[in-house]
Amino acid sequence: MDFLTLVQVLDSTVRLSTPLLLACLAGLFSERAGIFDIGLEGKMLIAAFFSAAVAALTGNVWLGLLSGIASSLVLAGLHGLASITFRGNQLISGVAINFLAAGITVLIAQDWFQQGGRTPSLIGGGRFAPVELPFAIGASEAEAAGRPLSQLLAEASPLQQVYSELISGHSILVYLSFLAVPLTAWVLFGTRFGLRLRAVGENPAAVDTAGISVVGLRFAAVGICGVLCGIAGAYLATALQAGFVKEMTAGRGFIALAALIFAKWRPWHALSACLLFGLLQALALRFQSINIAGVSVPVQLMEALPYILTVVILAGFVGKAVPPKAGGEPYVKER
Amino acid sequence: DPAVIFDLGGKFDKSFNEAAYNGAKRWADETGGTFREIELQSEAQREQALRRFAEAGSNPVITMGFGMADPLSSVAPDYPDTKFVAIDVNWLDGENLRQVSFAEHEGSYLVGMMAAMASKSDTVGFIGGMDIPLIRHFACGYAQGAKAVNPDITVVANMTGTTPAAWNDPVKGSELTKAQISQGADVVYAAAGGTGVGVLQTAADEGILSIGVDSNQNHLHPGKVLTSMLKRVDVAVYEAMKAGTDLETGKFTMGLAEEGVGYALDDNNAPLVSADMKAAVDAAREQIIKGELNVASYYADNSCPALSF
Amino acid sequence: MTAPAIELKGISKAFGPVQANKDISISVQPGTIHGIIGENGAGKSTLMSILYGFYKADRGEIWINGNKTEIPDSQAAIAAGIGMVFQHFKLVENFTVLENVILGAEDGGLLRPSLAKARKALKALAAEYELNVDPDARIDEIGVGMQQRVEILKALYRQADILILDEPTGVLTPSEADQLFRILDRLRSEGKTILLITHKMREIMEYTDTVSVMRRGQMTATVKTKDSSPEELAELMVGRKVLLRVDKVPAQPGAPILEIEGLRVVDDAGVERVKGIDLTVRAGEILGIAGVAGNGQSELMEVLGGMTVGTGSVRLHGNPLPLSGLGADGRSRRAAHIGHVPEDRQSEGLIMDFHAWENVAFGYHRSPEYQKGLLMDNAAVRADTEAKMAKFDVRPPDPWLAAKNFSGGNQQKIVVAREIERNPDLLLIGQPTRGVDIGAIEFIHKQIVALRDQGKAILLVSVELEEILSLSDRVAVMFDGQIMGERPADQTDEKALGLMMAGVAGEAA
Amino acid sequence: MEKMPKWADVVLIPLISLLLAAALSALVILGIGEDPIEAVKTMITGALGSTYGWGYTLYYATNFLFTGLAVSVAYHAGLFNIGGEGQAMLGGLGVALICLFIPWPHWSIALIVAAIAAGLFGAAWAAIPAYLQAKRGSHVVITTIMFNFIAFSVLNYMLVNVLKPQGAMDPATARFPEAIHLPSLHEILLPLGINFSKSAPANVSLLVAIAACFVVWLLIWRTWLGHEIRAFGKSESGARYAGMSPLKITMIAMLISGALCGMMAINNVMGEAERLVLNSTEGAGFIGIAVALMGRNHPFGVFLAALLFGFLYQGGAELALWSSIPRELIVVIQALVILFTGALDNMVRMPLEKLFIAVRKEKA
Ligand SMILES: Nc1ncnc2c1ncn2[C@@H]1O[C@H](COP(=O)(O)OP(=O)(O)OP(=O)(O)O)[C@@H](O)[C@H]1O
Ligand SMILES: Nc1ncnc2c1ncn2[C@@H]1O[C@H](COP(=O)(O)OP(=O)(O)OP(=O)(O)O)[C@@H](O)[C@H]1O
Ligand SMILES: [Mg+2]
Ligand SMILES: [Mg+2]
Repeated sequence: MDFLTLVQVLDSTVRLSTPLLLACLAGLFSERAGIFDIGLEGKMLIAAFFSAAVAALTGNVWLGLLSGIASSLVLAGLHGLASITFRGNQLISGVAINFLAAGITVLIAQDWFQQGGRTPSLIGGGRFAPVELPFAIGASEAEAAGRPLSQLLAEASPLQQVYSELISGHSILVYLSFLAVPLTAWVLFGTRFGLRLRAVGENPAAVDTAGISVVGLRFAAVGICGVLCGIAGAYLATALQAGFVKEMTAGRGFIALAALIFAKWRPWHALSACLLFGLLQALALRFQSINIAGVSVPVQLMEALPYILTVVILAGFVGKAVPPKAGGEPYVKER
Repeated sequence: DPAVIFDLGGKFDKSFNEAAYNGAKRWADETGGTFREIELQSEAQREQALRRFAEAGSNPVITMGFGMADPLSSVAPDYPDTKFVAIDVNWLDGENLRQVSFAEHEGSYLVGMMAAMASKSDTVGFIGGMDIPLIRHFACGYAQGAKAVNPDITVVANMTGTTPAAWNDPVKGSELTKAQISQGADVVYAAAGGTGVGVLQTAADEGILSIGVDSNQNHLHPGKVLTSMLKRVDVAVYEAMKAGTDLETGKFTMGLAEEGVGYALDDNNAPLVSADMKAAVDAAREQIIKGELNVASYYADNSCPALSF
Repeated sequence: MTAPAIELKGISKAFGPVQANKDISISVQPGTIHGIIGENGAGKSTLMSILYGFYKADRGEIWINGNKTEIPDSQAAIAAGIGMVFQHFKLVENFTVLENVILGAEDGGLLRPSLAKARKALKALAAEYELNVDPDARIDEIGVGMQQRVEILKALYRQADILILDEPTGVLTPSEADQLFRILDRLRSEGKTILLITHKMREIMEYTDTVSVMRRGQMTATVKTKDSSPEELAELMVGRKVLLRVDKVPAQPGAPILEIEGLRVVDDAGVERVKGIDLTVRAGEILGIAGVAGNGQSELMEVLGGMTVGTGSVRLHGNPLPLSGLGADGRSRRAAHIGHVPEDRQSEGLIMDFHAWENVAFGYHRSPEYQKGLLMDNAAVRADTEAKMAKFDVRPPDPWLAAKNFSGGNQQKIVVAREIERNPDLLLIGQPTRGVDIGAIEFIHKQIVALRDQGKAILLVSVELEEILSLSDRVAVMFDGQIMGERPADQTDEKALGLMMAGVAGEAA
Repeated sequence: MEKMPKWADVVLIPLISLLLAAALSALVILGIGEDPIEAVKTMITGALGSTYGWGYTLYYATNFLFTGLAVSVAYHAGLFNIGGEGQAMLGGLGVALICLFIPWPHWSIALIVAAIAAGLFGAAWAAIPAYLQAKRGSHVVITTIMFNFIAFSVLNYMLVNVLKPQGAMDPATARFPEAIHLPSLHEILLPLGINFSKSAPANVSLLVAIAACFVVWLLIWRTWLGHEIRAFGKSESGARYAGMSPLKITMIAMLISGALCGMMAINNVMGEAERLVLNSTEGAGFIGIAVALMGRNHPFGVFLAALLFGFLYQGGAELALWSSIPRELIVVIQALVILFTGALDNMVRMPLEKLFIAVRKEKA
């Protein structure tokens, strides 16, 4: 693999990690507050649909993004209602939400667009365009030179290649998702809200007796989770792709969950885990089979690797993954 | 009434199934007739759909894609009075079967020529859907066409996957397109069903040309799609419906001569297709029809003279 | 007379069908320590939780310092100057002391300034009340005594004038308890009001100014401590004259049944809970083990009952009992004729959702007499259950009732009947009468003595000194995982045992 | 004192939840501009109006019986097996290997061996999550989710690279030999003078599934092992006190659960498709969750719930065929059933409990 190819694989890694990262941070907020969420997938999916649908109807991607977030928030609210208000089983609620999203998106898409559960392709302002950073070689330079962009890049210096391919030219949501990592770390460990949120995931009774509303905190966490999942879904449909197709999340919500466990519920580790899983995806997408030391690794193994790694982590062979103590348990005062 | 069973990609895949849908719709519009239809959601549904339509008296029952071959082989004998049309299948036995296949390599040859003529980088790409002989058949014709124009041209070929999901994975289509662009390709041909949507989209975004497949996809990105390799599934479906119960059974191959395959030229891509290009392609078409030019078929010995997989 | 610091009027609270508090009224003067006693389940904790806003009363009023105050949540209680140390601490285990102290009492949205301010305040409080703790230690790294200090500091940091302590000494060593009471004394002298829930008559008599007695959700009396006596309070508590004497003839100890040498138990967290114990229990005697809760008695019973693993040597009838690996489980112990009444009947001795008859088979469910071919002979189990229920006067005698729907005393009778009726050679019995009413206590004690008189060995663990003294033939005291000393029951008294329980070696006592 | 009579818990609450789910589903249908009454009619005639419809309804019900029982056995042990999908996929692989590579003289022998193989493969797929749960405390829900994905990759690899016949296009095995064709309900009922539809896929596996119901019922409520499984599921500390091995019970319960999921393959792979295709499970592993929840984890309840979902599935397929309502409607209904009977259980329960307590107070 030459250097430029490597840069391009990493570039693709960044693109593919972004939805994982957003969903992973979403899960982090929820689970740190003691609400397990296997419904990340469903929230992403519904957001992908509504963002694409509204962007297609209005031609405005920002309206699409808002609708995606709103729809994801509705499902998050449902999860909150089931698992916080009615103290239901959080896992079952998550399963239900995934099914609900899988069904309702196609149902509505078919009703609105009659395109077999798709939205129309997004054009122009209906999509998040790549952001060209200053001094990067991009489409405009190629046009000016009258030569293909790939040639210009191939001739550029390695530094310029990294800058133009890897760093520049992503959609605004990519940069946003990477910024979300330090922001999450700061919120969790530097603010009052974060302290309380972590506390409610460890011992809700301590929070309750300190005079803080457990229900309020948990709903806030679930809400943040909804917003982040909403952005993740919108990214899929309006930035990575140009429209919604059914089941387009394709298990990314579960990979994000796996990354969350892999990261042991810590923001910076979540970034590394998502980049790793994104890299695996990028490799699996780009190469049908990969030769490592003369052994050809089937692509199926590449695809399964995030899940296998997560099981290994869960098994505690690489340090134990201890979830927030109160996670998964509804807070019940009265037996 | 006739019935159509669309394959997993769904009838609005802008490609293979949509072509069938257009054919059926044309028949319905012209005759005022009605037809039944279903879009398959899973493998397991294939047989149920076949039986349900046959039991309900639909005739003929038109099926899309090679995936229906196996269910057809077990269902068709149970309903001897029903005629079944199998598109993209030509290896079954059965009295009541009409098997229609296409000479995709011939059409692909033509668009391969156009790709080579349009390429400035002397590199063209091919992105297939599921890695099966049928798609290799496409790729092989394409590579032969490209090499006929420019023997030194590089043809980069990738397949999206090995399962039916490969027909519907625009994200992967998009990533593969980016990879091919980085390898220098400036024209990519997508023979990948719904995945092709991602290929064409990315090609348009990145400022290179693309080639659509099955249906005329030129309109998806006007001025960015060089042409589309037409596979006249719509004609096959339309004719089957028009013949109705009098449908002739047997095996049929639709090639350039039968206008079963071809390339698309319309307002959307007219500025991209130069007169030279058109002349060269049309000449090759004539030669193929007359038998003066032989495009090697991948099926002949499961290998391709112009491309290795 | 000043306005009472706390006045509750007609407080009622029901949990579903259970009426935990019924029309309770009480008034507490400022600058006093007010004790509250009552049997298990009498409703003490519920009442205090209502005062602290943790539960909401169904009816009733709360007056603080002469003002009617609504306390819908703990925030309101804190604002009214109330602090509470719960029976089960409410601390975040993987937070530091400092973080626990500021939780809910932060200034502003950012943590850093809050922490700095709390650090200073904590230093001042520590100096003022001798409440030293390391502000940067994590809760799961400090002992329970320290954790309790953190709870008190939390209340003081929030400037509480009224401090509620729910059974604060249950988990403390006597010296830690003494320290606590010194702190409470100091707080009282500064005019703070303290509500103290405890089961220990000594603490009531020594430290409180006034005391209230609760029974079955109702307040039966409030008296000045110095005008009352332990006997009177006990009678108020259970509703009739208490007679805690067990009729028994002197023991006739025979051959050793259980011999323990160098027994050690390490818990899941890696802490050594039993640190090399030697004990012998003979046929026809009851060996009582006294000690403050948490000194390794539970682990001792668990390892003997096959619930946890240990090292060392344990012999039954001279044959070694495996302490880990194969044969170190409850089933093998039962097969070796060891009966075990666990300390916690609700989470161990019974499956609360099972019918009574299933619970009678529980643990013996693989006995041949309960099997019929490949299946269980449920009819036989039910017949057996009816017999046992009749003999032990379990009420209601309905084998189909779920265990959770029996009262505590009747639940215990089911467990005791199951274990004693099999005539074990050795009976392990933990806290046999915890939360059990007087009538049932007498009955259970009689059964234990009868088993002894059949020449069986009994190992009894109880935190109730009275029970230990009246039931045992010999008493051993456990402290910090070790045996501090052994005494014949008729040659010792509560005072001597109490010293050993505080860690003063047997010889000195 | 119970807060509520048992019948309210077992019958009333699921019924109300189901009604709520149905009402919401009707709203959804209205929302996409269709007529719910017409839809219900189509579903009922399509699923129950002919022996053909019954044949499909019972075929799907058979799948759900296996997975529903599987989920409920694990549930009794306090384990939430969400990996039924993967276990069923592996079961399919087991069946395919048995049917393809060994020539069987008669279907009955093949069925027995295939069922055993399917059970073993499914159990094996549940074994690692079970072991990790018991030994290392890794949450079985997460590991079984991961194992679903891994199973898909395994199956994908096997079908594409190993089992696909030479020259075939789709990733599927060859057809199983005619000799091991399982008798369909048509063939079974014909001697009894009942002319059941010939083309519906319900087959002898249905009887196996019903037998499995009975065996599971015996196991859970009539054997000491069932006693241990239920005790462990209610209280782990209690089980430890009684000398039950948490490792052993976790393993056994999950192995039984995995085996039941795996055994589904005799129905969908051996009985229906007669070859192994990708995604042959069609989500039955997940539906097992809904079936077990609806059926209150009792085999008889599971039986009724499996029938209900069989009806929904077949009715949904008919809807997709004869109306413009997409089949995804069924996914939505399924989601709503899981939501109301599972996650929002308390929404129905809490007010009901209050009602019963109030009524009781009134009487007293
Ligand atoms: N959260 C709850 N939900 C339901 N019932 C409860 C709850 N808390 C207490 N109860 C019931 O209310 C009654 C009073 O309980 P409470 O905890 O107040 O007793 P207590 O006097 O503090 O007992 P102990 O001495 O054992 O601490 C008991 O019957 C108990 O089972
Ligand atoms: N947490 C609870 N949940 C449900 N019911 C309970 C609960 N606690 C107590 N009860 C019910 O309340 C009744 C009284 O229980 P409680 O334990 O207070 O009895 P008690 O009067 O103390 O009897 P005993 O002296 O035998 O312990 C019992 O019949 C029991 O069914
Ligand atoms: Mg209490
Ligand atoms: Mg009681």
